[in-house]
Amino acid sequence: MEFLLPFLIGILFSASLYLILHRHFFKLILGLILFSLATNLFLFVIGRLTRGGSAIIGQDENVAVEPFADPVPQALLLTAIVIGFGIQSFTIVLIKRVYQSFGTTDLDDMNTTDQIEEHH
Amino acid sequence: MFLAILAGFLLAFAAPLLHRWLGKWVVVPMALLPFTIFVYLLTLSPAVLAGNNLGELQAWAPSLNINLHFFLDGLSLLFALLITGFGTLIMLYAGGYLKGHPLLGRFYLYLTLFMTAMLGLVLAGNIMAIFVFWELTSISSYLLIGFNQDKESSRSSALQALLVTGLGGLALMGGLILVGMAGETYTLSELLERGDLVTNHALYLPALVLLLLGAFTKSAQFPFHFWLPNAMAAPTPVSAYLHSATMVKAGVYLLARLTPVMGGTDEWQYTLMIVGGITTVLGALLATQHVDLKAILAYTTISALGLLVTMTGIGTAPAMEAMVVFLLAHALYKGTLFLVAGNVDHATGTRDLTQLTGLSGTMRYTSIAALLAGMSMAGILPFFGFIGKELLYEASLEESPFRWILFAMSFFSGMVFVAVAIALGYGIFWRRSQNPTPLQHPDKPLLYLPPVILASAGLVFGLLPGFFVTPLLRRASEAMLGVEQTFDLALWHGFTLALGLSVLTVLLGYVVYRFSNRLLSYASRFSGLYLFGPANLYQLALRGFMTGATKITATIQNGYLRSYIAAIITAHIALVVLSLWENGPRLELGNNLHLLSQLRMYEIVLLLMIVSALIFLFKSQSRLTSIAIMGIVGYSASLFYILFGAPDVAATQLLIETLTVVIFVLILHKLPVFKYLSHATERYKYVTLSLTFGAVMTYVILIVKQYPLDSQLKAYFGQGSFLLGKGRNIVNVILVDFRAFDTLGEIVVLAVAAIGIMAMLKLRMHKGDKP
Amino acid sequence: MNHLLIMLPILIPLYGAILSLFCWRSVRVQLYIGILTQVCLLVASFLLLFDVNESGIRTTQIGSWPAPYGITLVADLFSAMIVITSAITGMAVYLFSIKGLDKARQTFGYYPVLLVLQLGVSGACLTGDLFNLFVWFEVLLMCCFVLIALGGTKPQLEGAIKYVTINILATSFLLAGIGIVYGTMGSLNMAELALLVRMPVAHPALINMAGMFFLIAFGIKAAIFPLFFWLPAAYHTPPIAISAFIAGIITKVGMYAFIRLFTLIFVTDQELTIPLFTVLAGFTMVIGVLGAASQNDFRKILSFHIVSQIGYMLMGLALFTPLALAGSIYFIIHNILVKTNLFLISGVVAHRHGTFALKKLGGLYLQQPILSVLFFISAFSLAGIPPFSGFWGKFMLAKAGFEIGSFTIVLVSLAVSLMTIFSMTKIWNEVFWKKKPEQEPLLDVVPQQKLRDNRQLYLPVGIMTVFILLIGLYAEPVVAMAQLAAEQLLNSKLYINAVLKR
Amino acid sequence: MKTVILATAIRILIPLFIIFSVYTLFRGHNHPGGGFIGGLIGSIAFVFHTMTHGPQQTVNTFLKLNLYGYPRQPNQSRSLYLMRMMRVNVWRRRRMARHPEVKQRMLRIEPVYIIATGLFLATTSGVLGLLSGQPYMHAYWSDFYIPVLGKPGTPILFDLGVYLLVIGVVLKITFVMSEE
Repeated sequence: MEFLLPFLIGILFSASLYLILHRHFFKLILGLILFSLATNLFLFVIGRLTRGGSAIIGQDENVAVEPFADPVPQALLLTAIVIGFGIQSFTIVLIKRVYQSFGTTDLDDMNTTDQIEEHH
Repeated sequence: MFLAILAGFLLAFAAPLLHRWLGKWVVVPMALLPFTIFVYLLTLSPAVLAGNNLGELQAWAPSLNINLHFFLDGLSLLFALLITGFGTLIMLYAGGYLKGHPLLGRFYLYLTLFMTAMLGLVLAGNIMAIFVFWELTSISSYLLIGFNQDKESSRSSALQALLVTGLGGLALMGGLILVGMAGETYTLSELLERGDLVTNHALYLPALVLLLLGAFTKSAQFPFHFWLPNAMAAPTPVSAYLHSATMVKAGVYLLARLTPVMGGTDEWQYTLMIVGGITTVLGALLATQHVDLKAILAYTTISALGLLVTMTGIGTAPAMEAMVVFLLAHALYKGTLFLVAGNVDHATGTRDLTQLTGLSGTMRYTSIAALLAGMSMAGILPFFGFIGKELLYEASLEESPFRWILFAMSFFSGMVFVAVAIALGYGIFWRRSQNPTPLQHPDKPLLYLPPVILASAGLVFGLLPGFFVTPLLRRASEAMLGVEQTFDLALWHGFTLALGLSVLTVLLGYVVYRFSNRLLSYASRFSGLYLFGPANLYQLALRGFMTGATKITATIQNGYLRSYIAAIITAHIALVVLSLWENGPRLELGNNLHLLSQLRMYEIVLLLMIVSALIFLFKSQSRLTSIAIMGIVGYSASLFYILFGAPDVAATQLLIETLTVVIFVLILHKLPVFKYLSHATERYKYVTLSLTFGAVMTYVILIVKQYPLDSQLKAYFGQGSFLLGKGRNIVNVILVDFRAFDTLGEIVVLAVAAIGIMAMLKLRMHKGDKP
Repeated sequence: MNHLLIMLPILIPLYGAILSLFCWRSVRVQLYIGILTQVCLLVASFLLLFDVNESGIRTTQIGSWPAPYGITLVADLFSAMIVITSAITGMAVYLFSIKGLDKARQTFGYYPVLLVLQLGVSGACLTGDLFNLFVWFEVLLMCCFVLIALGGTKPQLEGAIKYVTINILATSFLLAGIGIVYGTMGSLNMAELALLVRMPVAHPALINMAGMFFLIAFGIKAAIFPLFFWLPAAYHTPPIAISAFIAGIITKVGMYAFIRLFTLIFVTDQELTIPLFTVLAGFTMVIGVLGAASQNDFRKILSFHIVSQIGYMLMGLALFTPLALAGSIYFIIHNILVKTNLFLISGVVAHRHGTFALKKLGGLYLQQPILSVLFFISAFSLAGIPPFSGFWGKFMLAKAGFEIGSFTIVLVSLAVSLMTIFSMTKIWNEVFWKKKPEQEPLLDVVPQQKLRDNRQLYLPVGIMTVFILLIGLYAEPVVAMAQLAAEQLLNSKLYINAVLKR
Repeated sequence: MKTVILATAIRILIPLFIIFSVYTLFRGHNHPGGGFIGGLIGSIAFVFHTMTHGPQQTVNTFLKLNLYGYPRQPNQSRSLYLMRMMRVNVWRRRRMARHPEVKQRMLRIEPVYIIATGLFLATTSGVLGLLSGQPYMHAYWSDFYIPVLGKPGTPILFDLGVYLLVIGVVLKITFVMSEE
């Protein structure tokens, strides 16, 4: 598993990027969610994996005994997941509003703000 | 000196207010300031003339060695007197010229600003301070040229002048920094003694190139001369002051100032002589092709500037002598003629040479001034211009391989000067005519007094060259040569070759004047040539720049989100590969193969579930299915977290995933079904990109995981969580104690997200395009 | 006292935001809270700057957890300078928003979110922990999302979607980069990391690779080439009271983090990074100014031009000498002030004339002379004309470049400076000098109340201009401080010792 | 979705969820759980309620406090009046609601205020350290032990803030979304 996880993460990254590169809004948001999921797993895996022992100190001990999972990536991950949730829900709402305002689901219809305005 | 500059700036910014309070009397304080400074400088002059250089130090940015260091020697005194003396007259003149103009206050602001900047430029004893004032003159000139802002031509001329001199300014900055590095100081007085150090430095050549670029653009040397005639869009006082007497001479001043530092080398000499020579001839030639008084004067100014540069290039004692004398003479007569042209324009409403005749009857004083200045320009005997011309001829005829070329050049320009002088000083005023051009208003004292004073100065200096002028000019040329000078100026040198040539010049000049109409008729034939002229090149460059910029921008910023993301991901892949390419560690997969044996069945199932879910996700046409699949992927991820000892993360992931699905259902249930929107060709491109990206990320994990991690944090938190943090769940203790600050930030993000979502759903503005 | 002083720039806006949330129903009360918060923040930032200037780098350990384990807050001159600049800017933007922002947006959380944004700036500047930096950047990001979309007009939504997508990617890269750093070095404390990378490590290339993740992440946030696309797409879409602050500050905070990390931690392979930065800086400058020159909208010119200026800041990092970094730092300070001010001015113009399009504007030179002066000063500061503020940064960078013989990049920067003059005069020409094109007479009559409001908007612009003039005409304190700050950056021992108390 | 079974199930589940969430919150320092997880669990209860009954109903049921009262009699002592009012509001709610003379005032708890309270708690729990010259967020623990909840200390206060904030945020989000 430890060996296969990096490949799985690679697949997730590929899939999410491909979804992001789609023209459809809905795929874009799916892609973004997958992308942060992949990033979270990336963070988790690259902080080393420990099978079994969780980062909790037993009732009759004062210090954690090896093997216990590295709590740092977990804590970072928790923070990242929650932040990601905030951003994701905002993005979902944004997509919804865009659809309501523009009446389209095609990203290619949205290229006006960076166009150069004609002069004279 | 610092006070003088400061007073100048303060008064400049007070000008609009003063105009509001004093009305037309604003002219009094504005003219009083330069006059006071002029007198102040005169009181300093005995010391300077005695050979002492005055200095004054005012710290400004000492940590960069940029200080307001002032330095007064002969050369700066000459320029400073010119600036303030002429400045006084111009302030008076402007009061008359722009009487009743609603923006007179602003005009005085700019003009005073310019004058002060120019004064600062010539008085500054720190080369970076010179640059600061230099750029200030450019800005104030920009504002003055564009003074009639509602005219398109004014605006574009102002822009042109700003861009050309701005280009020079930037080059100059580079050049001065290099000079400072070569000479190891920015202080002028120290630099003046380190000429050898600078000229032998490896940076000398680039410094020289940049410096000359600065000086040439400012002083309208070929091929940057074209902005000067266009700058005549400015009101005449400006043309007279900035674009003939002072600002354009800043370049000449800089060259003269730095002669002891940079001069003396072949590169210096030849460049100056060649560029100056071309400018001299070209300016003279172009002067004969125009009928607009100000244009003619502008081109002869260019020619004169060319002469000054050439003389600086020659660099011998007589050449320097000729240069300072001609500089003064030129300022006096050209300034006068500009003012005269302004008077004529003001009174008759035209500046067309061919339409103006017989004005001597109606504009008596102006015509006298014109006559005096014209004679000085033509180099007629008792005038100061005569001395200048004599010296020019003598200097160019000195022993040197190029003497004939140099002489021919100055002779040619001299001839044209004579012709122009006749046309302006005599033609439009004194030539008899049946129907003199009618005037719209009579000659006014504020308008004719300044030119008369200036022109008579030319006569006085010519008649009494020994009084004040000679010692001043002697000190000025000394500043350039670095050696004591002992020349004496005199009107009469006896019957020398130069005298003969002067007479010849006048005669031939008269011939040119007679045939000027014929010359003018050739003007149209040159129009083809102008296509390749620098002015046209400037236009082309500007247009090309705009088109190019628009095209490049439209390509890069094309509005398609996909291409932006593709660019970013490509950059990422490239950078990661680049960083690992040369000396990155090699991946050894073999060592990890044993891990395969630890695989459990449920893990493989989980894995396969995710992969097949992803495949379904791509195939799916329905939103709800996609959402469900996303849920599956998310829940599988939380299973992973449980498997590897992260129950908190797993629980959070689980709950968050649930909430996300809920939000999806709440929000996106009305979107239309999917459509395949991508193009086939693009799709392959993106598939490749995605796969590469995934591969890179996999590689990164593998390569990092190849090395053992010895985390101090893990150990510390494991040790201290219960004993120090009083909690057994280490992750939670990290979240609420060890790293609670992160959590604080995180909940702030959530709060803001909630506000944002609420605002986005509740607040829908439609025409909120405005602030 | 030490602990409190570093915390104040974080606590003040945080409490301000919380109080504003409690007073959600009353915009007026939020406004007063905001003003009070701004004043306090300004004072606190000044105190912090003085303190750091007097006694060197200051640190505090959050929760009393010792250095490599707990989160450190570090105030050195660089961060203190950014914090104070941000406080000044925030003050001006706040004053502007009172009359310059519509009531609807004010009601929907503009004030608390702006305060949180300022909190994010302080947090990102003061933190000495890599992951904490990430968190504060998320705070910034979330606030920017909300503010850019606030109001939900069409252009805003369109800009927001691009902004959000690209910035989520940046966030992910940042997180991944942090993961790699932790995965290779097992620490998150920046001082500790700085110490670790300076010791013989197993594979410097891995650290370098992590650096590339940060380069992409902060490159996107700082809008360098070729990662800037979100900026010209989004920055001009929200109202000025929003875009002025975002445009002025946020990219510079990205640049701050960029400079911080690439002077402190990712210094292992400078044979790669320095040429890379040089190339990126050059392209950023040129493409940015070309974009600015090609636009025909007041705000769009200003927005695109941000990219170009970022190039200068990167250039300082690419040259990597004390003088160059000082130039960068000075440039950041100068640019925050000037850019915000220009945005505010465009807001004043649009408030009265109802448009940002250059072709519809005109005649302000005669109509609003004071505004013309204010614009002129800011525009020419931006163009780097002496003695205005931009000159000093440009001078330091050019000099530093010449000193180490990087002639090309210096010449490029000077050429870009000329093009900057061009793009600024374009605005000056069209908005101020040109006559206003004819339009229906009805539109020309501006109601008295609006005129009064418009004059009130001069106040923040005036305040900013005073600061711009101050750091230009009396540049010495800021220049000297920037030089000290650059020395602190380059002499990483100072930072490490201050944090780890070695 | 408005089936009776679901509605009833949710009505029963919600108190359970909330109790469980509070339990998770306090237990989090020693076992898996904590402010986030607790908050999320607690809010999910409300979310389901909102999804079945609509946001208005949720607000009416949980987030609105009806206060009842009548004007003070001229000769009534202040303390007596206050005690009466308290009794009215605590024990006799149902009866008072139908009483014609009684005036009803509603105290609606906006999710925004829950968010603000959460933030305030979390922030202020750290300030205590600052006030005594320690760094921000310096932890203070009490010496006594409360059963189930464990030892109170500033980190627990912080976690409580997180809990409240998460509930507030999720409530706010789901309310505005389901109003769509």
